[in-house]
Amino acid sequence: MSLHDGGERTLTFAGAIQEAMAQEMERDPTVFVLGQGVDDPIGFYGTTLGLAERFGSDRCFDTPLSEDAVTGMAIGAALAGLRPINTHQRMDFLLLCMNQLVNIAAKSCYMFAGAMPVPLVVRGVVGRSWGQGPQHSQAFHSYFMHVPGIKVFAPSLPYDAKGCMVAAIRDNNPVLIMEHRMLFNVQGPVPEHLYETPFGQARVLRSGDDITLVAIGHMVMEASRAARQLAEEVGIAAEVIDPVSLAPLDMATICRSVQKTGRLLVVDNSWTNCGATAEIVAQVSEQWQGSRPVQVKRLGFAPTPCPTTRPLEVDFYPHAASISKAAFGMVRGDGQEWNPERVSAKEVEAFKGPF
Amino acid sequence: MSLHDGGERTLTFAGAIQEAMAQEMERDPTVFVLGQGVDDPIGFYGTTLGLAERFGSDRCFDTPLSEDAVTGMAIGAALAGLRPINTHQRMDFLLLCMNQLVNIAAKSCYMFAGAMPVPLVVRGVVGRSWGQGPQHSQAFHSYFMHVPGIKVFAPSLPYDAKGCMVAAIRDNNPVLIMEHRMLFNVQGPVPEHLYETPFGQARVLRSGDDITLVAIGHMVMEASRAARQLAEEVGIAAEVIDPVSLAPLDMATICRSVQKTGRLLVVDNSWTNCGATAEIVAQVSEQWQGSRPVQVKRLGFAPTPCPTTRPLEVDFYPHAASISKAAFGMVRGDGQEWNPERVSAKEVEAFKGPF
Amino acid sequence: MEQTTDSALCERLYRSLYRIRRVEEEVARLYPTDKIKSPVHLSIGQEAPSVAVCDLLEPEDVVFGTYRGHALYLAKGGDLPAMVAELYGKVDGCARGKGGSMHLIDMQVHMMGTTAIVATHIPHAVGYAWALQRQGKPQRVICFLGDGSTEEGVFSESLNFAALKRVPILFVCENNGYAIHSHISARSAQSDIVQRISGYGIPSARVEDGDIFRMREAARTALAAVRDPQGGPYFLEILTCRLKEHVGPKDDWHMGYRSRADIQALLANDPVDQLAARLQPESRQQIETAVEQEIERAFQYAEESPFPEQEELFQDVFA
Amino acid sequence: MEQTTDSALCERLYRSLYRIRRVEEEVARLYPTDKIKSPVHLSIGQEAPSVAVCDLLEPEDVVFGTYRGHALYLAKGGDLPAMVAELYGKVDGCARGKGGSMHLIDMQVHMMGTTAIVATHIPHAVGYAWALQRQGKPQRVICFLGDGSTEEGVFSESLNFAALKRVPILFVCENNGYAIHSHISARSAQSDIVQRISGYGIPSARVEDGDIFRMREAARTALAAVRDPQGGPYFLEILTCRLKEHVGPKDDWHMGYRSRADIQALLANDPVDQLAARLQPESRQQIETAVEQEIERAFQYAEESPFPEQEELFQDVFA
Ligand SMILES: Cc1ncc(C[n+]2csc(CCOP(=O)(O)OP(=O)(O)O)c2C)c(N)n1
Ligand SMILES: Cc1ncc(C[n+]2csc(CCOP(=O)(O)OP(=O)(O)O)c2C)c(N)n1
Ligand SMILES: [Mg+2]
Ligand SMILES: [Mg+2]
Repeated sequence: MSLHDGGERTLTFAGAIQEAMAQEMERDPTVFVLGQGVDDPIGFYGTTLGLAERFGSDRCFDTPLSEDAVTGMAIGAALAGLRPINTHQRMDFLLLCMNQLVNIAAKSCYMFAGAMPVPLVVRGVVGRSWGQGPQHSQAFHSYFMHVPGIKVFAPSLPYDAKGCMVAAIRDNNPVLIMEHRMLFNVQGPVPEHLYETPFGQARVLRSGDDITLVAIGHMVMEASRAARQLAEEVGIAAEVIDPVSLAPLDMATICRSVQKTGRLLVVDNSWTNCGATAEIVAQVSEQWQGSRPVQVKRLGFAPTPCPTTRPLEVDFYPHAASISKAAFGMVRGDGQEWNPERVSAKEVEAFKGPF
Repeated sequence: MSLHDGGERTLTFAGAIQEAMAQEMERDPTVFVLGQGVDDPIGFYGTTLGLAERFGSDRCFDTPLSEDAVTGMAIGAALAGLRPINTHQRMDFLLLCMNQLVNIAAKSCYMFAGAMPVPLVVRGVVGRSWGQGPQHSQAFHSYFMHVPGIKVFAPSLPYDAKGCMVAAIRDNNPVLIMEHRMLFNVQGPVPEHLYETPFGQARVLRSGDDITLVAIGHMVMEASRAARQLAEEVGIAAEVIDPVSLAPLDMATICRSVQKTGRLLVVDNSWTNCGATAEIVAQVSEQWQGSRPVQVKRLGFAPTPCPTTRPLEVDFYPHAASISKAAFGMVRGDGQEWNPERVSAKEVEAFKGPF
Repeated sequence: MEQTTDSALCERLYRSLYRIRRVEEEVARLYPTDKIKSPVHLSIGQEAPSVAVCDLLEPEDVVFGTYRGHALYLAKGGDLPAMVAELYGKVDGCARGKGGSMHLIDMQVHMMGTTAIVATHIPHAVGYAWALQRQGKPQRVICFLGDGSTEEGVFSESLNFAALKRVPILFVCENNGYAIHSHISARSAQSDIVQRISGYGIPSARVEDGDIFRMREAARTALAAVRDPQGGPYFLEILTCRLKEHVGPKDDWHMGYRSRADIQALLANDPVDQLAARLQPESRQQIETAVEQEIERAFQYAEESPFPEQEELFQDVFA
Repeated sequence: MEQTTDSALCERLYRSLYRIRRVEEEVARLYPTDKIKSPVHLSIGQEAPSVAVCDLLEPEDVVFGTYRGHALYLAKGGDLPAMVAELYGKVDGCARGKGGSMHLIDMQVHMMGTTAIVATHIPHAVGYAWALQRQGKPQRVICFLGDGSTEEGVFSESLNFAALKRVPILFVCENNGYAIHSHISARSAQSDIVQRISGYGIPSARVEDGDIFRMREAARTALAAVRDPQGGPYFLEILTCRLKEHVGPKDDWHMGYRSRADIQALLANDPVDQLAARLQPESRQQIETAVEQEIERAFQYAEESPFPEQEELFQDVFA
């Protein structure tokens, strides 16, 4: 599917989500949205603006601060034939409803041999920057990738923000969508018509022969910057892949690229340990089975909780220059080092909080 | 540390845990145990028997069915200078207190720059067999490995059941101990004196030159059986490594072995996707950096929820013969196949429930 | 026991009670043969709440229950052979063997699948009832739960939500006084659950004496309130008594964590015995014979049903 | 406002209230300069509950609060320069810049570290109080919490545990009527929180009018109950009003989710103004001058403090 099949119309990432939900709610009266503040004047970062007014307060409504029961109640409504979309202002709060998501939503279909599928969309926002601190900055996509029975999307383009939402709403299974706070204001082409981003299909955003950069969520922006930096400053051609769908995961596209480049650098917006980067590297390594050397490396959060103060926060995250540097080391060999200049990340710098 | 430094005395895995807790409670009056049923006639699989009688009902006590608050209250008691040990009959129930463990226990020390460390021991039992089904059979060690600030033990020997418990109690940080239900009745040498199993030190249980088998928790027993089967039936020498400590993880010992064998098969008592097997394989692959081919493979739960009925449950788990078969394939090359006979697993077969 | 002259009612209730008890006695009898390879939480002694409430339900009404679900499954009209086959892990089981005793389901009679994590189903029931309400559907949801589940945070959260949205739902708390071996007094300062939840603004009632007719009357009042279009949630607490061990087929009076004396009053009101004594001998005989035959056939069916094929392991992970 | 003739008390309370308000006004003033790079949840308008309660505490008493913690931190005697430095992300901050406004701590005065996940601290406070009780320690724990936190399951679980073990702890609910932009009536059928928790068997009181002296009297009664060796938990609900936006330095009356009219009564009782009016002009002047100087020094200190070194990123992950 081309990113430009809708012509030149652009929307923000947040606007794309809003449009997807509104159009799906229009199309299908069983779709509804519930979550803290979805009907307030802020409208969940703009993504739910106007929905309550347009579709009524029983199709877009605020909830008590009860993540566990609200998730359970969404599951119950799903069992009764509705299609709930449940929002979380931070993925950190998902830790309060892991039981409902992992023990119930992910298992209900299997445990009852197909009789109780749970068509549920869970939206989790990853916070970052400007002192969000240790409890408002975590990304737990790997927790859901670990467990069979739940699908995971992590769009990075406004185009996919809409496509993933549509696909998630129409799917008959629980789907977690990881949305990165830094992406909400990013503009990009978004067709007006309804379309689905397919599950299990990665997107090659830039092609190159020297190294494969697989990046997740917001890190796609940083990896793309790194690829430009690598090309312009040291003549290294990086292929940039956005998996978009983390479960199921399109390993074929990644492996095809690594077959060509022989080098794989995976960058995540979370810790590496037992994370998505571990899985991708492990699968590539398993598939290679030693038949030909392949270099692999991972970048992610520093192995610490996220510090609040800016100077430490800056070092906590991978960024274009740290990605470029790592890629350079892999391509040019251990002997050489390069300390590329820090590349500005507008979406990060523009964010002045508070939330 | 030798497994036999205490002479020939043996205890069950459960008995070893009980002894460790009793001796530590004797030594340190701040240690206490709380959890559902810890003071009942069953005594948490025998591991808490006698503690309430001996140390009083304020040092070993039952709790309401409130995993979230009980974890939080253990954290609070830890902040007040006590050393709580909180039990969970199944790791599946830990999903109810992920917020307290991940958002608080793992971050408190860092977030307050060292002023609020949380010396907390969490015991989570992994259920298996005899129709435990999808919600009483999960192992979530990788969730805790993912997050900095919490340590993870997964002993497989009675010796380490005691040593890990002692080390966990004395540590000033949150420590999760994963205990496998199938191990509780297994006998092994356990010294009477107090000793600690060190964090971050793997145990080489059998040495061999052909392939490295890294196995976690109960899978150590299956991997050891596989190693015997491989040696006896097809002359393959497998090295068996029990990491014991999953966070921190002793990659040096694993890499040293893989350096020798060139082949790594990691077997876990959980799903492979974003699990401990992914991390171990990824780290080995990263360290190799293509300098020499290494074969890697992972085994774990089938990519499904755990079915209840026995015939499907049997296929859900890796076992000695499936490990042997995979190892054979790696050592002898893809051309050859071997379908080893199923090896009996006494601890699994002996279990007749109900819990 | 309250007097009633309605002999059809007595027969109906007796049939349902006797059937549940006998099915479970058969399960207990068979258990040591290891044919049923999964944890069973028997309802023996506490059949009455399910029977009393379900006797008043419409077929379309929806019930949510717990891992201790045999009584509710049968009282709601669940398929007996499919239940026994499920316990055997057979492919003709109500969840094709994938669920076992803790995960019974019969969507035909609106018996929702039960789960093994205490209290998790409570918000499902509320969400389901809310969805029916929103869709203007007339059927009602009844959520059975144990006393232990009232200590889980999700219980309070669910009650708050139900009260807030005036969700038409009947909660039925089967208070057997224990969570595994822990008496309620070791788990809560307030053993009277109706009292504990009094602040939520949800009407409630409590039946203390084990009398099945009183349970049924209380359920009738409760259901009337819940069926009222202006109504909302209602909470019914019923004291009852589990006679077997928490999980498994055995008695456990020898363990010492409880004594028969504590529940003398409830035991004296055991409705299986009481109704038996009240029926005409012939109609009792008829009922019992029919039930025994049905049970025999059900176990036969389960015995003969095959196990699922290996490839079923990978089926139904996703819809 | 209640009459009191105790001018020392009035001065003490005014000093504390004025100091908190002025510190936060400075934070709000500075905020647009981007020197404070982290979310701030201001207490402006709701300083009184912290001040009223902390005025009665012993230095050894332990307080737990929330991310909206400036008022409590200062009322309990926390180090002001360290707080401002923390907001600046500087190494002399009370958490060396790692925490920021949402994670204040001052163990010297037994102000426990605050967290940003609503309601998580409630069981910590209960556990801490239980541990003190077990160790026979005389100091008491006070747990401040918002109205929104009472909807989280862990709140009910914690109350049940505290009641069960008769843990000596004072819960102080600062009910400002809102969780972010959601009015309590959109989150609970029962906006009167004391009423909602009435079933737990925990004595409680509610102060509705914003009068700081009434808050203090209620707190005195509550603390006496909690300090009684035979006592247990106590729950105090105080209606109050956040004047700024939920997070950040601005007013938000224009947003339309609430109106000033709704809180006219509370506003009329704003104790900062009321106490100011009641003090002798000189003593008021003295207090204000001293506070202004202290604040200036604190911000100066924060300005001058360096940021933590890069290697601090990796420090204190483990103890
Ligand atoms: C969340 C959770 N915690 C603990 C358990 C272990 N457990 C299984 S049944 C049970 C007792 C529940 O008691 P109650 O709700 O009164 O139901 P009853 O068994 O008496 O019918 C417990 C603690 C569980 N399954 N789930
Ligand atoms: C578990 C959780 N859910 C949601 C949030 C987002 N959030 C931050 S503050 C807040 C409102 C809390 O309201 P209340 O407890 O009344 O405190 P107040 O902000 O009014 O002081 C919410 C919903 C959070 N931090 N944690
Ligand atoms: Mg019970
Ligand atoms: Mg509030």
